[in-house]
Amino acid sequence: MNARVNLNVKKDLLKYGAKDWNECFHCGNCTAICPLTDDNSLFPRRAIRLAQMGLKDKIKENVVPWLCYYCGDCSKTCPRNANPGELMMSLRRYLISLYDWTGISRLVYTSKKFELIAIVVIAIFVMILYINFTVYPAGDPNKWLGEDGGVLINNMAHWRKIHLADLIMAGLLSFFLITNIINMWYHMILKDKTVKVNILDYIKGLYLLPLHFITQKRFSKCDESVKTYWYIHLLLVIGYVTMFTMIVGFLEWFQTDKVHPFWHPQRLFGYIATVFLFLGIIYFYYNRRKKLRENSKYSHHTDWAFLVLLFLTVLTGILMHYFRISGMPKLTYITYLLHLMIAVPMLVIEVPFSKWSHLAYRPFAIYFSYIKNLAYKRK
Amino acid sequence: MENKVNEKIFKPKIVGFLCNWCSYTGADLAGTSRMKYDESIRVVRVMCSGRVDPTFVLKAFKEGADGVLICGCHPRDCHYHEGNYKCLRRYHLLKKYIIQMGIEPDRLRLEWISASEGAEFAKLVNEFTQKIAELGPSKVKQNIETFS
Amino acid sequence: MKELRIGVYVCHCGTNIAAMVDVEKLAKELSEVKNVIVARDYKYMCSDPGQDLIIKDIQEHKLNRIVVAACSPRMHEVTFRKALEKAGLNPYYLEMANIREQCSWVHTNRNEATIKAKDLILAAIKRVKWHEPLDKRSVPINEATLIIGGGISGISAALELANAGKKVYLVEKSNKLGGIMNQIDLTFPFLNSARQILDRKLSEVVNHPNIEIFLNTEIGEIFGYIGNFETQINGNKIVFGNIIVATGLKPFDASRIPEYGYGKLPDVITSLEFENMLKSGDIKTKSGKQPQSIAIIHCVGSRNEKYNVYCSRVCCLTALKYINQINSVLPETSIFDIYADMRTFGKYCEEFYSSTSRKNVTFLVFDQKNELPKIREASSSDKCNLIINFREKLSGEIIEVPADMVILMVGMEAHEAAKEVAHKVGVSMCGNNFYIERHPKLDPVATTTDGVYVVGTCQAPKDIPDSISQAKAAAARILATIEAKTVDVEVTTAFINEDLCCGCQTCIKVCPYSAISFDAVKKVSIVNEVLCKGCGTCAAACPTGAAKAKHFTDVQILSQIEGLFSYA
Amino acid sequence: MKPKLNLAVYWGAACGGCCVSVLDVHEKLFTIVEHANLVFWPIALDTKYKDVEQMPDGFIDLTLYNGAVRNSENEHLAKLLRKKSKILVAYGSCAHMGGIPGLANLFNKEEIFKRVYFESESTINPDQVLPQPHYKVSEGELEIPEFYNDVRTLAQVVDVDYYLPGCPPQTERLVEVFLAIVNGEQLPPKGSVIGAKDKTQCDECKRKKSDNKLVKEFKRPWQIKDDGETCFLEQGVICCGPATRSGCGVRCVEGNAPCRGCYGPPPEVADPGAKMLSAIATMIDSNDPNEIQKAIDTVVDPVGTFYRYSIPFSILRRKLL
Repeated sequence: MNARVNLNVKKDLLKYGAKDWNECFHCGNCTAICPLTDDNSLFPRRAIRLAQMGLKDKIKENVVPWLCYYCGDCSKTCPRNANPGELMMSLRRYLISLYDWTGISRLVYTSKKFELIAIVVIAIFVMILYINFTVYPAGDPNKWLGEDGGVLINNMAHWRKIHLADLIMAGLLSFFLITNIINMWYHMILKDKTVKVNILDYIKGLYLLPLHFITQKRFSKCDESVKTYWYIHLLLVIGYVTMFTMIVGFLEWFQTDKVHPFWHPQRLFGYIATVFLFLGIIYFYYNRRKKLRENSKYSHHTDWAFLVLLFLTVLTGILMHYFRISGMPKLTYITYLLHLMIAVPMLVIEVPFSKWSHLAYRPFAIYFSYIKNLAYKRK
Repeated sequence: MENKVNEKIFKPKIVGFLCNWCSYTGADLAGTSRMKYDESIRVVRVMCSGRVDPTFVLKAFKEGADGVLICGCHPRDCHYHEGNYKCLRRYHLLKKYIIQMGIEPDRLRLEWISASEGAEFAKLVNEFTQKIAELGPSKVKQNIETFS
Repeated sequence: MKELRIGVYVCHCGTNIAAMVDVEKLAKELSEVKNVIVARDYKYMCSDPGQDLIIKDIQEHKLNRIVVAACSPRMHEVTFRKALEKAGLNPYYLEMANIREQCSWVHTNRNEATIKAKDLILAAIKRVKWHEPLDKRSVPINEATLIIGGGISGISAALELANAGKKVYLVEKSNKLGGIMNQIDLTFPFLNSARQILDRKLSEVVNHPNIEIFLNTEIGEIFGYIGNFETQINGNKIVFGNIIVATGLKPFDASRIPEYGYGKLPDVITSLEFENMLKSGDIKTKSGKQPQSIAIIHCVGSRNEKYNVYCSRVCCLTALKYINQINSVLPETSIFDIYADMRTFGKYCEEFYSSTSRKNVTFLVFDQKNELPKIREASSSDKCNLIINFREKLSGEIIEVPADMVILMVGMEAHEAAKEVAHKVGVSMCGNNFYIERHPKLDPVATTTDGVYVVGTCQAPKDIPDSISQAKAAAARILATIEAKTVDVEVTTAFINEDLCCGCQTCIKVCPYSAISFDAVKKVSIVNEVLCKGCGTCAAACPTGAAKAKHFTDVQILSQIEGLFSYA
Repeated sequence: MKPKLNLAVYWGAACGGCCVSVLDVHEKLFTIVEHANLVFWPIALDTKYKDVEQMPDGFIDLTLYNGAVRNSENEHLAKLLRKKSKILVAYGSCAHMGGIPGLANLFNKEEIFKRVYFESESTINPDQVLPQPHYKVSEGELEIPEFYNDVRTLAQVVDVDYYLPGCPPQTERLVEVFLAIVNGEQLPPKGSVIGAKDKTQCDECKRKKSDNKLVKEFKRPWQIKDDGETCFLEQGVICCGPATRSGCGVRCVEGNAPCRGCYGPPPEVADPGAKMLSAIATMIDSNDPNEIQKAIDTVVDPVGTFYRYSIPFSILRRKLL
């Protein structure tokens, strides 16, 4: 069955944030200027073509949107101002929704309202759970304070309970994310009958997954102007991963009743991660607000949602920490609740269904593309 | 090219009859485009390939030409409508005649070169020179000189 | 023959020649050749001092033949002929040896190039001995003009001439003037009404006292030559000095392309059929429904090895015009514009493309060279009438495009009458039946037959403004020749020696210009030197040696050949 | 009374037809004898070569040399007669252009000997004996003329004053020329063709001609039903008339055979065959290379057709071997 041209995809992409890309008349300047494109994967021009024609299946099996880090050179070069960079961005959003078999992703991306409601619903759900499974610090405040004057947080919300909830959530999110990646794998690798990837290829490319997950190495291949951007993104990733590891992996160690001295690794790591996160948030926010860069010129509602939620998560986290070490149990309790009410919806929506899923899709896309090339070369 | 044509042993001399409007202009174009080709060719300009009298060809062989090249406008592009076709007809009969007279047919060649085909002309000269070099010197002149 | 006194001039052309040819050595050696009185080399022969050198030598040394070894005669033969004339010598006593374009510029071995240059010059010396003086000739001009074809080109030329007070005979084969423009709705890029433009012109033409219109008329045999043509129209003899051929075009027959199914699939239509729909304001499929999607296919019969290799020049812009028109009438209808290349040169045309491309249209590219799109009838599940299937070039994907209607942008071919008219007026055609202009760049209006001009789409595909420009240019050219009262004719013509001609008449059919006729009284063939263009084919065909191509005589060329071999 | 002229007639490589054409003067012989002494004419008189050798130089007023130069005897006599004659006329096609014997230039001596002495159907030569120019026998040395490799025209061997073409020349022309000399008329410049006209055959040909000479194929005379009126060329038969001097009285065409060109080329034509070949090729009614080739296939033997009488005289002179 040949690909049928479908103009609805074109209309659809507008909702995913594509701007003016129909102006494109395929001069190929974008591909020529792109520092990342190579003979194995030419973009962005060809991707624009697939989008213009609405060849949904072809888009779905296409890896190239993930190879783009949106340095914006293409958009700057485009003689028709067709914003190829933004189209690549939109295609990533579109792809996320295509990989997602639940359909939630599509709703998040195409409806502001849905995203908002989803956040609120999850937040309320978290609130109910929290209220039911934690202990409100009523009565004698001293009862809630440790010898060092810090709030005995584990009395209030024991790390075991929270850890359990974290693991359940992580499991759930991983389930969605992994099934979506399987979906992506099916379309990118399995469906393509022209090439057979063998087990050795899979093993050979495996190292790429952690490498690109942590470093976003390819991003640094974009030219000088994006170096700062990449560094800050890297800080953000480090901050996030540190926090995530400490919270989801080692909550017992991270959430202690004892207030450690400032130089204690628990606090130090927390502070550094927080600073990194904040720096990132401020930098990205400032970029988007001022439309400083090509990749921050256009902001989809999911972009803002992500930034705001992350900011609030960090903010509530800091406040909670402050209240805890200052011995203010009630405020600690409330900020802890708020922290969870923001962080959980953020993770639930962003990680498998929206912007944050790129932390998985990008390394996997690079991995798939690499092993596919191995198979091609063998052929 | 030059390596193949061994200059010391044999340097072919070719007479080219070129029509003014297409081939001669094409040869000029090869010049203005600074394309390089073998020195073997000596061009005689005629207004039309239809002017090429078989006598000219025979005369060239008699005087010592190792090859004779006739070039005209491409079919249907003749400046004078159909002169090139008349040349074509004469060329075929002339060829039959020279074969009977023991001259290698490859020593006579008719090609269409348009005014824009400078590169093709240069290529043709080199190719034809190469062919003539393979055939070796023409014996017509010597044959006439030793006629007894 | 008077004593032969030859002057030989070898040009350095700066270093253009001197770098590859030892010009000084040549001049020295050539001065020793028999009959060569002076041989010189000079930096730039074509410069004023260079020419003066020749003039001075002619006068001082009583030279009567000149050989200039320099650039191509196509470059400076006229220059040096003028110098000879200035010195009181017949200009045809000149012979040039082309040692630049065909020697110094194309060779790499200085020694060989010098030998070759010497051969060429010796040949010129041998040849020039036999040169004969030739005189200029001119004939008077009849002021009337015959225009063949009453389309927009013919009409424009007619008005231009008639407004200048000259008589015009406008002959049209069909029963009305206006040609293909009658079938067009709007014009690109400004979307003006073709009808309005045409009507204004037509009323002018019809009422013009200087224009005589012949409808339903085909042109008969034309006799004569520039300034003095004549023919019969409806039994009456008319005479005229110039001819404008404006026979126009024939739309490409789309049924020749099997892939498109034209004639079999009812909703596959040609651009001209679509023009008709636009004119009636009723864009409907054959079943009477409003099309949900319309596909436009470009280059139908154009730019394709199998049909016509040339570009028809108007189809791309016409397709863009359709996009605009469909957009405004049926804003909801999807438009697929399937092209091989988008060619929108011309004033305001790129702008037109630019603005149109931002409209509701999807551009798709097919690979003209390898595979044409295939149109098939859609199945009931497809929700459209037709499916177009092809490999989309910019993505490399094989795609299917659903459409309710397909418009084929048919290209232009020369009118079917072109060949016959070509024969009658004596102009030649390219391989594709368009007329050949005298020079593709320097003279795209005249033909190689003096007094015959080609305008509009009979010369090559072109749009309305280009046709009109060419028509008016031809008119201007004709007015200029009329103004001059007389016209110079070719002097290097053929000549038949009555003392040798046996009257076999072999030469008569050989002449492409019908310039040779048989004098039944003298029993010899006679060349009409006004008609003759000097190709010399008759001279090569004449078995008696009576027919001579002036300036290219047997003895001149045979001597030249001899000269090529007179040195080592 | 004027002193009588000394007249010589000699044949080189010839068929004898030219000598017969001299005899064809019939009763005019008396006129000739009245004005001339026949001093040398091997076919009619028993004058020995030795006698000629003993004549003083320039003794003969007019020599009609017919036949081509094929062997050493022809060459010797050509040179001898040149020395002894005031006016040497190349008489007939063979002396003029090589003639029919000139067709032997399509072969070389070796091939000819092989064919004649070994291979021809009527030859029995088991010892492979070949003629030897010198052969010793007991009585002494026998000598026969040496056979040359090439056939030459008279002018290619000695200086010729006039050419009187034809195979054979028209006898009337001979008489005219003879009387002109006798009467001391102003003779044409040396090297002229005499006894023929500048115009070619068609000028005198009575057949109907039109300007349409285009044909799709060429035919041999037996392939057409000749109407006796239409130009042969227009009937598709190759007739060399247009490229051949008139003067013969269009004898062949009058006899319903196309002209074969024995009278040779008109004044401005260097190579009669090439001109005729060019004219004939031009008449092919097609622009398509295949069709052209097909038409040319019907020109069976271009050399024999266009150079029947003129191979040694032509530009190429002989076949390359």
